[in-house]
This record gives sequence, C-alpha cells and structure tokens, in this order.
Amino acid sequence: ERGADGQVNILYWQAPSIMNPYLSGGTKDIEAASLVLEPLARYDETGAMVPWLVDSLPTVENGGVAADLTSITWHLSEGLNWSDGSPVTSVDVKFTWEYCTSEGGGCARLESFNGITAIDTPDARTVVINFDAPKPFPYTAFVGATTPILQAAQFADCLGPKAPECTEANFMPIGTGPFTVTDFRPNDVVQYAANPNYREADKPAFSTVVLKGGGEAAAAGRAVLETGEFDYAWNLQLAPDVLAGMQAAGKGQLVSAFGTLVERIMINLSDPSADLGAARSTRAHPHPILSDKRVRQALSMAIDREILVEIGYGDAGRVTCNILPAPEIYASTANDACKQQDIAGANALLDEAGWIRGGDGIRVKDGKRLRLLYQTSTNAVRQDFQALIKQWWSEIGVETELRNINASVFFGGDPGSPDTFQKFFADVQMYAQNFDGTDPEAYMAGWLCAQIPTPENQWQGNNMPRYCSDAYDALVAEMQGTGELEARAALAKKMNDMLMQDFVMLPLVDRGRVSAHANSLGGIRLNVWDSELWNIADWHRVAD
Amino acid sequence: MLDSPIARVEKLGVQFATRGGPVHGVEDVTFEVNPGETLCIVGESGSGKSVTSLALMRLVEFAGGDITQGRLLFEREAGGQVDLVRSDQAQMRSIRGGEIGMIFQEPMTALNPVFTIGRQLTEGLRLHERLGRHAARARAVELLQEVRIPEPERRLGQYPHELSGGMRQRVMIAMAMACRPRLLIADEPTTALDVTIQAEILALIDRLKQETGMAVIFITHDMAVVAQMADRVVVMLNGRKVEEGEVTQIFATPQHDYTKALLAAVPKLGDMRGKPYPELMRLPGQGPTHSEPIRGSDRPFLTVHGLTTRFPVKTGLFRRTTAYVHAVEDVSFTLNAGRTLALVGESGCGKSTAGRSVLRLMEPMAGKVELDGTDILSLGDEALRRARIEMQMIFQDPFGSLNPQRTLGAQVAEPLHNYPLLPKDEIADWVATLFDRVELPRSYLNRYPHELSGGQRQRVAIARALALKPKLIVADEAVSALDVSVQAQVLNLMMELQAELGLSYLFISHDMAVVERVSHDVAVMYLGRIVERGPRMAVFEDPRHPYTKALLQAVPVADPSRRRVERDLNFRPIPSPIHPVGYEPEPSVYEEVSPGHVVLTSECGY
Amino acid sequence: MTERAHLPPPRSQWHDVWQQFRQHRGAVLGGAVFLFIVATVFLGPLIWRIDPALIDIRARNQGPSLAHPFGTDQLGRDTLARMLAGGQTSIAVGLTAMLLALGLGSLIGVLAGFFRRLDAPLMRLTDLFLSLPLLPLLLVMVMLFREALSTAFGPETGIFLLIVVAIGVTSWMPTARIVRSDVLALKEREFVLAARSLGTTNAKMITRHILPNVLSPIMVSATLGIANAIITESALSFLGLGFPPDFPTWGRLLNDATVYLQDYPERVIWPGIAISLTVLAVNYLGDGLRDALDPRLRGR
Amino acid sequence: MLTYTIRRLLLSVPTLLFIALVIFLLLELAPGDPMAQVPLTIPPEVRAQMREALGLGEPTHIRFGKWMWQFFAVEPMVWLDNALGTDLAADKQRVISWQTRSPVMDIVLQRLPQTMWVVGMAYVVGILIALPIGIYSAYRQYSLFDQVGTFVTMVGYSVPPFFSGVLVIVIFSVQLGWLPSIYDTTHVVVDWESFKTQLRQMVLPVMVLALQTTAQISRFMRAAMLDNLGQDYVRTARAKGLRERTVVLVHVLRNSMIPVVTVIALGLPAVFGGAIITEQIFKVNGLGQLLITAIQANDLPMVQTVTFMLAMLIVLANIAADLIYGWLDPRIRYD
Ligand SMILES: Nc1ncnc2c1ncn2[C@@H]1O[C@H](COP(=O)(O)OP(=O)(O)OP(=O)(O)O)[C@@H](O)[C@H]1O
Ligand SMILES: Nc1ncnc2c1ncn2[C@@H]1O[C@H](COP(=O)(O)OP(=O)(O)OP(=O)(O)O)[C@@H](O)[C@H]1O
Ligand SMILES: [Mg+2]
Ligand SMILES: [Mg+2]
Repeated sequence: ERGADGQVNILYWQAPSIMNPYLSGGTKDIEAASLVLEPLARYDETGAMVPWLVDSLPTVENGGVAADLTSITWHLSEGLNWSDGSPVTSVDVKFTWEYCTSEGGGCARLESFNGITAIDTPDARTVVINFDAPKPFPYTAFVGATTPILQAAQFADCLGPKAPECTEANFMPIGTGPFTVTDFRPNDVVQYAANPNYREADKPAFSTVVLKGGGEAAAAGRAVLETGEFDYAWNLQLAPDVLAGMQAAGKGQLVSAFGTLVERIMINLSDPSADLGAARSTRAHPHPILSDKRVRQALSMAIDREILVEIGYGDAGRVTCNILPAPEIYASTANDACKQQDIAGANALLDEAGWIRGGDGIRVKDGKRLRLLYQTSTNAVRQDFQALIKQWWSEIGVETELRNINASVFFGGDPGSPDTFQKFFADVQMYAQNFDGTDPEAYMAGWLCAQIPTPENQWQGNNMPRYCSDAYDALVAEMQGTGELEARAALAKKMNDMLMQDFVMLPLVDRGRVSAHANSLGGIRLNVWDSELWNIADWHRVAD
Repeated sequence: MLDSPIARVEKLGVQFATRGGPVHGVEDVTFEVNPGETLCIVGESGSGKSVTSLALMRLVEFAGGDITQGRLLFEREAGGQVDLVRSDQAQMRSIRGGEIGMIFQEPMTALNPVFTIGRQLTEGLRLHERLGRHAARARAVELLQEVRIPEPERRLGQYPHELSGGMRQRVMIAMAMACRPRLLIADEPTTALDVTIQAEILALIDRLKQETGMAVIFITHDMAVVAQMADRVVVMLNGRKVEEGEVTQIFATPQHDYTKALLAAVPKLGDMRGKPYPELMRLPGQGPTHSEPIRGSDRPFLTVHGLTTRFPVKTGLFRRTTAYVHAVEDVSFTLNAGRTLALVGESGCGKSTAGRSVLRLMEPMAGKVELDGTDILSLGDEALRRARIEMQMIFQDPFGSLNPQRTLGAQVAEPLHNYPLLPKDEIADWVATLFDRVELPRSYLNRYPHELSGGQRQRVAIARALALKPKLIVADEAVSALDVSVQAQVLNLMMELQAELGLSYLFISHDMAVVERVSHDVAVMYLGRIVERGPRMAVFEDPRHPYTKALLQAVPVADPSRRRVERDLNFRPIPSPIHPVGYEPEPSVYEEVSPGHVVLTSECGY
Repeated sequence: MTERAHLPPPRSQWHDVWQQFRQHRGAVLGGAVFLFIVATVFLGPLIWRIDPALIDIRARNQGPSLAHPFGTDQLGRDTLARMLAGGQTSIAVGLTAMLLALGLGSLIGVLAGFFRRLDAPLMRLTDLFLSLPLLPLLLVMVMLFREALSTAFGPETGIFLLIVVAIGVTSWMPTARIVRSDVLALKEREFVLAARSLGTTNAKMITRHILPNVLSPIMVSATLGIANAIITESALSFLGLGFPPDFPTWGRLLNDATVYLQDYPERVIWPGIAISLTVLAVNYLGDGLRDALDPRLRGR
Repeated sequence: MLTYTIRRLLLSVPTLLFIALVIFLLLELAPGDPMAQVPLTIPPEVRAQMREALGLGEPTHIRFGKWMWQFFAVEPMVWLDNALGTDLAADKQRVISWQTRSPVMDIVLQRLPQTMWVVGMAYVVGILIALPIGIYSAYRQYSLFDQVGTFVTMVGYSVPPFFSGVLVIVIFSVQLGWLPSIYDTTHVVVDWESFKTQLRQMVLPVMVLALQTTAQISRFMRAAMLDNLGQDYVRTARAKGLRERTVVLVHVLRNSMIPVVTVIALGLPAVFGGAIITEQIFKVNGLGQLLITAIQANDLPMVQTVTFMLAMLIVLANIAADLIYGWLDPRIRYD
C-alpha cells in the first residue's frame, strides 16, 4: 500500500547539487532526479531495455522503427499524469528535445539528441523522432535516466540562456516518478514524498524519502552497515577488507553489479618531454620509449591483475583484458592472456627490444634510462595501484615516478593547466572510463585519429593514447553504418582486440558498483546501466 | 592605650625561594610603632624595607616569600593582641584594609587600569564597613575631598590613566585611609613624584595623621623626606636593622657608618650658597678626589635659539592635525664648553622634549641649534649620524635605556661599532677602559642589565655615552631614579669626567638640590618656555619669577628642625599645553635683571 | 691605562642560554624526546633496513610481529619502515615550513611595526593572505611551479620545496600580527631611542635591538607552527596536493589508517603517537628556550 | 570612537576591493575546471558548449565587473526587496552558482543555521571550557593541574580532526550507539524532545571542534593571567582585604580578558568559514562543506562569493578586535 512503510533514508556521499539532469552531467544529480523524472524506456539490471512510460519498445520488427532507420515512433502509455495531476502528452517529449537543443542552454545531454531533425506529435500520445541519417541504434534519446521527460508547462520559460534562472523548476521538477520533491537543499539533502498521482496505485511503499549527501565513502558505509542510521548507501568505493569489516557488524548487506567501467592505464604514444614546448604530447614527436610495442606489452605482462582486484575492489571488481567488457555480446576473449602475470616473459621482451639492465637494475638503451612518469587522480585505491604497479615494473627494470593530481584538475579541461588528463604530460596515466547505456558505438569512436587532443583543438578529444590507425578509423565508420546487432558486436570486438593487441591501453579491472542497504530494506535490484534508484517504487520494508 | 605599641615586629625573618636557592629578604628585624607616631624606615634599594611592610600585611606570601621566624604583634581595634604570623588569611583580610592601610611605591601601576576610581575606592568600604552603594559613594567623595582632589564627584567616574601621577597617589592614599585604619604603611609614596606634588602629599599624610591619631610607618630612602616627617627612624641595610632612634638624634649624632654615609650623600639645598662653580661632594670612605671647583670655559659651545617643538594631535575621520601639543616653545640658551646648564621644571613642562630636540632625536618645528659651529637642524640623515659622535645622551630611566637582551660590554661597544673610529681589535680594550673609568668591575662586561643595580646601570649608560668621546652630553634626569648614596657617586663621577675631559652637560632634572650641586647655569622651564635663566648662583639666591620661587620652596630640607608648615604651599594646576592649529603663541620677552640672569616678562600661563 | 686590558674569560651568551635551558626540566625532557625522535627517524633506517616502499602482498594487514614490529599495511609494506621514512619527511617539512613561516612573519611583522610607512600596506597584505582560500592558492602554486621545481631539483625535492613554501606562505600571518604589535611597543622603549642617539642605523637597530626582544613571541609561534605544518601537510596529501603517493609521511599514514581504525587500530596509533609526541616535545622545548633566551629570567 | 570606527570602515573599502580582485584573479588562474565532475561519457564538444553557457567565454575583466555589480548592487537590492516588499532587483541577474544554477546567497543563507549551531556552538563551548582552565592553570602555575592541562591541550591541538572525528564516531556511535554520527540539517526544533534530538546530534561535532578551540584559547588565557597576576594592582587589591576570589576573578580577570577577547574576535571568521573536515565527517553540510564542494566542482561564482564574504568578515573582525580592545581597556582611546 502506498506510503505504508514510512520513510527511507538514502546516503549519497556526493551530494546532489541540482535536480535537472540536463544541466548537470553528474551521476549524483541524475540519480537523485530519477525518483521524479522518468524516461520513455530504461535499462534493467541486466542491461536489457524495458518500456517505462510506453507500453512496448519500438523496433523495426514491430514497425516502431522505420525500415530505413531514419525515424522511431513511441506511444505513451494510457492515462499518464504528472505529479501535479495534468496529463503527460507528446508535447512534453518534444519540448524536452527543444529544451536540450536550444542555443546557449549548456545542455549536458546534447549528444543523446544528435542527428534528430524533428519530433512530430501527431497526437497526444504519439511521438515520432526523425533522424537526419539512418540510425542503427535509435535509442539514445529518452532512454535511460540521463534523458528523462520534462514537463513543458514548468520549463516553458527556461529555454536557452534562461535555463539557469529557473531555480524553482531546476530544484523541484514536476515528474511522473514515484516521488515528488518537497525540499531541496543543494549539496546537502533532498526530501521527497510519495507522488499522489503515481500511475501504480499501491506504490511506492514509502511515504517519504530523505536523500542525504556529503562526507566520504567510509562514513557512508559505516552509517548503513554499522550504526544503522541510514537504509541505503551509494557507491562504496572502499578497500574490500574495510567493507568486509563493516558488513560483519550485521546491520546491513552489500550488493554489487558490473557495468562497462574499466580501470585502465593509458599509454602515451607521443613524447611528453617538457623540452618540446608547444609540440609536447602531440603526434609530431613519437614517444622515445613507448613507441615500441614490445615495451608496452612488457608493461602489461608485468601486472598481476588478480592482486589489483583483491586489494582494490574485492567482490566489486574482476580482472579484465578488454576495454569493452560488457554487455556480454561485446566481450572479447581474445586477449585473456593478460590475466596471468608473466614477469619472465616481460623481461625477455624487454631484453629482445634492446633494453639492457644497468647496475642499479634499471634498464638502459642508447644511454636512455627506462623511466616512466605515471600519473592519476587522487584516490586511495588508485594510489595503492600505483604503488603495486611501480613495484612490478621495477622487477622488469622499469623505473617509475608516481604523481597524483587532484581530480578536479585532472578531469577538468582547463587548457591553462598542465595537469589535465587530456594534455597527458606524462608517460602513462590511469583512470576509469565507461559509456552510457549499452551501445558502445560512441565509446569506440573515441580512438579515432580525429579524437586526438591537440593544442589546435584546445586539447579536446577522447583519444588520450594518441592512437591513430586508418584500419581502426575504417572499422568505426563501418559500425556507424551497420544496424544488425550481431554484426555490430563483431565489429566492436574487433576494434577492442585491435587496441588491446597494440597495447595502447592496459585494462586492469572491470569495476563493479558496490552499494549497501539495511537488512530491513527489500526490493533492491542494483542497476549499473541506469539509475541505481530506478526501481525505488518497488522498495519496501521487510521484517529482519 | 597610648603607651602600648599598636604594632610590634619581633625578630622578623623572611625568605624567598628562588631557582638559585633561598634568598633572605629581611633577617632578625625588630621595631615597634606607637599610636599617633610616624616611624620612618630608611635604607637603600633592596635593603628590605618593602619586604618588611609586606610581611606586616602578610602579603609577602603572594610574592613568593615565607616568614621564617619572628612575631608580628598587632593590637586589634576590639582589643587584644594577635600575632599576624599565626593568623589565617580570613582573619588577615579583615585586618587588611580595615585596620592596616597601605600605600604602595608606584602610583602608576598600583591602581587597576580598567576600573574607575570610584569602584576601586568603594570596594574596601563596602567590604569592611558594610556600606551600601550610595553610602559608599558618598564616603568616597568625602575621602577624595580629604585628600584635596578637585571635583571629587567627577573623578569617581574616571580611570586611573586619566589622572596625573600626583592625583593617582592621592587616590591611593584615600584608598588606604578609607576605613580609618589605625596603622598606615606608606611605602615610598613620593619617590616617583615631582617636588611640588611630593610636598603636597607629605603635608597631606601629616595632616591626616594629626586628625585621626593613627600610627604611620613611612618607608623612604630620601633623608630630606625623613627629616620632614619622622618621629622615629629605623635604618636598614641588607635586610637588617642597623640603627634606630629619634629623628633629631639620627640627624644630629648618627651612630652607624652607614647612617653617616647616607646623610653625607644627601645634597642639601643651600649647601652651595656663595659658590659660583660646582664642586664634588665629599663622601665618607672616599678620598678627596677632585675638590677643586669646576670652572669650565667661556667659549659658547651649544647655542639654541627659538627652539620650538610641537606634537600634532590628530582627530576626525581623516586623521587631520587639528591641534598641537606645544611641548617646547621658543626656547633659547647658550651652553659653554666644559660647563653644565641645568634645565629644571615640573614633570611635563617639556624638559625632555627640549633635550631630545637639541639632539634631533625629535624633529623640532622651528629654531636653530648650533653645536660648535655646525647647524644641527639642517643636516641630512648621514651627516646627522656623523654629528652624533660629538653629542650623546644619558636617559632618565637606567633600566629602560639599556636593552635587556644584550650584554653590557656589547652595549657599551655599540657606538664604536657604528662608526669606523677605532680598529675592531681595539674596541674591547677601550670598552674595558671605560668600565674602569666608571668604576665598574670588568667582570660585568658579560653581564646583563638586570643583573645590576640601578646605580650600576646608570654608570653603564654613562660609559656608553662616553665611548665616542663626545663633547656634549645631554643628561636627562640621569640620577632621578637612583638611591641617594648611588646618586652622589654618579654625580661625582659626572663632575670628575667634566673636569678631566672638558665635557659640556645639558643637565635635565627636577631635583633642585642636585641642580644646585652640579650646574654652572640654570634655566627654569614652565609649560614649554624658559621662565628664568642665568648663572646658578643668581637664580637660586635671587629667584625673580614667581614660579621659580614656588619651586624652590617646595624642596624638602634635610633638617628635622626646619620643618615646613602646610599652608606655605601654593600650587596652581598646570594649564593645558594643547592648542588648536593656527594658534601662534607670543614670542618670549625677557628682562635682564643682572648680567646673564634673565626673567620672562611675557605671559607664560603661570 | 696603557697596559693591555685584562679581559675576563669570555662568557658566551650561548653558554648562559644553555645553563638556563638545562635547569628547565620540561625543556630538557622535551628536547631529549625531540632529539630522540629526530635521531630515530634519521638513523633508524640504517638499522631497520626494510625498504618502506617494498610491497609484500602475502604479508598484508599483519599485526606486530618480529619480522614487522609495527605490523604491515594493506599492501604489506612494513609500518616501522614507513614510520621512519615518514618521520623524516614530516619533521623536515614541519621544521622548514615553520622556519619559513616564522621568517616571513617576523620579517613582515618587524617591517610593519618598525617603519610607519610600511605598516598600513603590510597589514592589508596580511588581511589579504588571511582571506585567500588556501586550496585554490595551492592549486595555482602547484600548477605554476611544480614543473619548474621538478626539473630544477628533481621531483622529490621539487615537491618538498613546493609544499614547504605552500605551508609557509599560508601560515605566516598570525606571527606577523603578534610580532608587529610587539615591535610597536618596543619602538617606544627608551633603549631604541638610546641606540638611535648612538648612531645606530635602522638595519642594525632591527637586528641588534628589535629582533632579540621579540624572540619570545616568535618562539611560541614556532612551537605551534611545527604542529600546524605537520598537520597541514597531511591535509594536503588528503587533497592530493602533497607528496607523490609512494612517499610516506606521518600525516598520510594517519590519514590512510583512519579507515582501518576499527579493524587495525594499531595503524592509527603509531603515527598518532608520533605526531602528538613531536608536538608536545617541541612545545616544552619551546617553553624552555623562551625562558633561556630571556636574560631577565636567567639566574632567577 | 565613532569617528575611528567610521574611518576604519571607510579605509577598509579599498582594501576589500583589492582583495576581491585578487581572489577573483587567483580563482581565474586556478587550474580547476567546472567540467571536471561531468562524467567522461559526455563528449568534448558538449562540454565546450556547457562551458560557454556558464559565461566562461567572456573576457575576465567583464566577468569581474559583472560579479562586483551583482554582489554589491543586485544582492543588496534583493535584500531590500525581501525586507520592504519593493521590486528593485526585478529581473537583474544575481550571483548564480554554476553547480546548482541558483543564487549563491540563497544557499549561503540556507547553510547558516547548521554552521552556527555546530561550529558556532563549538567555539562557544571551547571558549567556556578554555577560560576556567587557563585561569586556574595560571593561578596555580606549575601545579599538577597546570601540567596536566598543558599536556592535554597540546595533545588536543596535535590531533587532526580527520582522526579525532572518526575516533569519536567509532566510540560513541558504532560501539556504544549513544549518539548519531550524521547530522540532520532538516531537523527543526519545536519542542523539548526535538531540542534534545538537536543536542544529541550536535554533541560529537561540537566535541571535536571544541577540542581545538580549547587548546588554543586556554594557552592564551593562561599567558594573559600570568602577565597580570604579577602586577602591582593585584597587591593593592589584596591590601584592601578583598577575597582571593574577588582579586582573581574580578581584578585580574578583567585585565587578562583584554588580549584574549581580541583573540576570540579574530577567530570568529573561522566560525563562519566552517570547519571543512569536521563538517565533512559528520555531514553537517555547513558553509565549510559548501566551500569545499564548490572548490572541487570549480564553481567559481560560489567560491568567489563565499571567500569574499569571509574576507569581509576577516577585515571586520580585525576592526572589531581593535574596537573591543579600546572598549575593554580605558587606556586606549581612538579618536
Ligand atoms: N619576590 C621576590 N623574590 C625574590 N627576592 C625578593 C623578592 N622580593 C624582594 N626580594 C629580595 O628581598 C630583598 C629586599 O627587597 P625590598 O623590596 O624589601 O627592598 P626595598 O628596600 O624595598 O628596596 P627599594 O627601595 O628598591 O624598594 C632584596 O634583596 C630583593 O632582592
Ligand atoms: N610623543 C609625544 N606625543 C605627544 N605629546 C608628547 C609626546 N612626548 C611628550 N609629549 C607632551 O609634551 C609635553 C612635554 O613632555 P616632556 O616629556 O618633554 O616633559 P618633561 O619635562 O621631560 O617631563 P618629565 O619630567 O615627566 O620627564 C608633555 O605635555 C607631554 O605630554
Ligand atoms: Mg621597596
Ligand atoms: Mg622627561
């Protein structure tokens, strides 16, 4: 029965700062908004698409997607209402597209609306999205928590440059979800109450939700697992033994699931030497050491990924040798050799490449020491990884200098800072990356030659290793023209294997998500493909 | 009752526990004081006078002292004798302030700076006499009237710093008298004050004693004051009593050597009557070193003309100067080589400012200072620094003018390091010689100022001033802070040096007896102006200006048979030296009454 | 007067200071403990030769044992070795940053107090530094200077300099304030005027007369400064602005260990004790030094 | 005194403007970027457009001018509007945070209650504990109490809050289960029960913060008391037969409070600045947490505004400290 179970307390150690996912890219904001705002379809915990505000998914088979792949038609479910009681119509969907694409609004989800030329609303429940070219994967807009539907009436005056001025709307959007916002304190706490007009009469079971933010992961874990003050804690990035210790207190349990997030080492194929001035870390100067594939391979072979998983993630991680580890059909098995550490092999490779051990155990070639600068963002687990990898590399005669950079600098794109991951003024760097939803097309396009960050494009671009291969570019183009799933999967795998066998990126760990919930909380289905709170309507109290 | 002593100190011994082991403050001191009697305790600094009085109040304990032996018998008001050594602090509290009142040495620091006079005065009254707020206030006004403080009502709301030193000391007296104590202990109540104020306060204590019949223990090291006040005298030395007797007997036939030395060291006003040139004092135990009069020369060495120094007073939103303190106003004089010109006057009349302006330690506003033909006021920074070789200064406060953090040797050597006059390796020798000269043991070279007595410190200051072999020394109250015996030594030393090296002194002082002893010429200052100037003999023996006359009259005479009566005293409050911007005082006009002896005829505020 | 002056055996000032210092029981104890800590962290590695960065994955999270007297951390690194290495950095950072802050603070305080004209601008500068947000300031410094320093001095010394400068530059203000007000009072003292009348130049005036007399407040700032620097360094590591990650410091060890507080409390205790002990020792040492440097208290 | 105050306030205006400029430039120069928290899945072109939408494309001096105008003109108008019901601010743009797209001032106001409750209260509690400790330590110098007090306060000073905070949580929340480890900012005090809840949730953070304050203030208090206990006027007071309690707690204390009160006044801006680490540990989410999250997200308008307000507080506290000094100590007169 709706509201029967009282209040549920959720802890996000990163606090939501806005409730409009279009104005913020942050996961915390998207997930906090997902209790209120909903898309047409979303992914379930297995990564499969499920209809949400529609009755069925449009496909080519059922005619929902045009045969030439240039349009898709959605039919809204019957009797959908906004939380203020007004009906949801196709105009709202169309408005959402206009909202995000209007000039000067700074919409974070622009990418999802790429290629949409128009949205037609033949009737109140029908939405037809037209693309400028055949779109083999047309489910980018309005699918998943990142692109929910906004109420046209509420946001009508918030288009373009006016978007930031609509504080009321941005903080308390009207939605179709199981809850409505009653109080929003940016970067602090959000309070929700059950949506009286929610489409399922007996849901949600909770009458109110408190989503508290702030602090760090350890404290969040403690609050759920040890003191029991909270019912749910999000994303507990903690060392496995710490988590195990907390769980032993018996107040709650951990849940984990895997997505596409892969912690990897990027190898710089260009020369980051400061002497080069403006030409630093550009393709004009190949890397003096790492241009040799044998060195890159040796670096990979020296790493014991099992131990990294054990130390850093425990049950929330698993060894991977791919940068595209999921969904299942995209996962390659061609590179599994990397799962075994092989110091001897690595040494042999380096010997073969002409790197000879010097007196202090560090290899030298042509008077040049095998010395690498290894950078990453500041984060306890990453620093442990750095230390471990430095040790393994020292066993194969590689000297490593470690550097950690504040995350807000490292991941910020400030062209003035030398420490951003795009500039990559280091030999190798480590971070994690994934992609939205389940389709890897855009993700795999990140390693096109055109994606290399350079001074000319203000260091914008995703191709950090500065990898450039005509064969790879051709594969990307081919995938963009392929509609059939199996064929797309084969192409993606091929691209993955190409990158892996060239050792331009060294995948380390396939990182899952760990969250914790109190024993008394039922209905949790941890979902990494969508919002973690996607099914909060089904959450309820259970007797301990 | 009249026959039994009100308090009796028997074989008192006080010890202080210090890091270096126990120190005896006083040992085996016995004396008594009767109702209606004034007992004076004299002795040089550190002889245990204060410790004795604090022991009587049982306040030594708070200073880290311990009464180790003896008895302190006190006759209580209600009758019955108590031994204060054995009473507990609760009983002591009822005696302190109630039955024994105490006036402390330092009027500047003995009052709590953050409470009003009224509050501090009524505190004791409300405690001992159990008066209500209004009654206490009324009584406080009465008390202030008794000590002759003008506008008593207003004073109650003022803070200590708003009163002059003399007034503060009178407040202290009022406070001590508040509960009509039967015993008053006055610990050097006038040492820090001007002669004029001192005279007033002595008269006041005397009058109060007569009116109430209380007993007074009066502590001082000034024999002239003793002569004015005492019925009986106790002389202390190194924590022991060395002599006791009636005041006339002590002055007429001192028994102990120390008492004799003490009396010999006191410069008495009138001693130099008829002698135009200064002479060294004869001190027992010292051979007649330089008994010749010091003549000096007739060559003018320092000429000051129309010197004017004003301090800006800034007010308002933008810190504009709206008024000036006219500290020195149109001052002119001439000092001959090898001679001493004394600048005398009350506190705040501008003596120090004048001295410092001459040396350009302060920038005068107008005037002319010529030192041996050099115009000092027009020199640039570096030239002025070089000129300082010729002119040095000895400061008023021997403690304040020495850096507590540096050894004495280093401080005396400092001027030598500032100028390349002597090769570096000779500096140490010269400093040692200077120490010999001022009769300080060479072992003191490595000592710090706090390890010396005041007199020794002042000698260091003199050695430092002499280091560069200057021609002119400005001595700003160089001996005011010293004990009489030490003062006499330092004065002799200065005069000897003058005779030997031909120094000129600008001698600033408010002590007329000292001035009479050392100076060739005298200039009397009042409110920034010189009111009378001339050869010392002329000014002292024939004072013309009314202010000079009053000043001379206030000086206590070290002779118990020549006590002054209170009504002789007549001082007016000094007018304010602060005038708004644009106020231009008239120039000083002098009349020459005899050769070199001039008197101000224009208005000076007196 | 012509004979060679016979000078007493020179009694050096430092001898006096030492005499005085020796009598202060707390100070001697504090000094001994501090010396002990310094000696241990700098000489200890000669005896305890395990490399603090050596990872022994099999020996993770061990309690104290003979092989690892202080136990091991989550990567199996020897805690004792890390404590020793960390102590070197922490103490070096603490001391140098404190000295820098003290130097800057004293300089600015003395200049502001001594020269009227400099007073207002320097005090406004102090206000400015007090109100600058520390974190962005550090980020800017790291951005501007890390590369240059790294190439000039090598990465570790470079970062060391950067951190020391960062801490120093952001913690001199209280010292400057205190010193200034003391100098203002000192300037009115008669011995300063006396020195001027002796022809002492401004520079000499400051070094001879002003500085020695403001030593006591400076000493107090120094004691608090070391503690502050050690703790700030740990906060910097926490924010990712500190030393390279494989470079242990006490602050970082403490910080890393707080997550393990319940499971392995000893890991928190070691660096916690080390920091507290150092701070306490320095505090008592400072008390004693202050007394010893003041000749008025000497021999009392 | 009044003219002195006005003069100091007037003179602080150019200082503050300069400080504002420096803060602005410093943050401009700082290498962070508002896009840092945007996930990597968002492509670079979109990031560029988002940056544009934040106004980052405009030249620095224009943005500085805008910010100053918004801060000094628009925000006060909004205040007036709220107070008087006028409509001065109307459509004028206020200082808008990049993270939340809402007026910075609104958020700052929202954060004030918890900051005052926790950080402010900790300051008060710290002072209240520190004063008696300092007084008694000085009165009984070198006694056991003094030695232990010194020891404990120095240990307190040397323990960083990121450790002491976790320690008290583990003890009082996890092991004993007595007190909550998370501060509920939405809690409203309406009756005795809710007041008790408020107290309970304040205990731990206040405890951690007060430790630091106590350590520092008690040292100052002790030193000031020692300075004054040896003064002549204390002897005078005793000579009047006053009780020890009166002598120490009235005469000496009043004088000793003069330097201590100024120290306390100078520490006040820190209260408003929040206590970043402690707030984070207990999730108090006051001004300190606001500032640190803004810095991490590179929310320049927020960081600039909050730091500048703190700078104003610091300058004001300086003036206040001087005024208090003059007010407590009758010897000092400003004119
Ligand atoms: N608190 C103290 N601790 C140690 N010694 C003390 C203390 N007070 C006084 N003494 C010592 O006791 C002796 C007597 O001191 P006291 O103050 O009585 O001298 P005094 O005769 O009053 O001198 P003055 O004329 O300078 O006031 C001195 O030798 C002094 O050093
Ligand atoms: N720095 C100053 N600023 C303002 N006024 C001052 C200053 N120094 C002295 N005065 C004032 O100038 C006048 C003369 O002071 P000065 O010190 O010269 O007097 P004095 O005759 O030496 O007194 P004393 O005997 O007390 O030393 C006094 O009214 C004093 O208040
Ligand atoms: Mg005395
Ligand atoms: Mg004077």
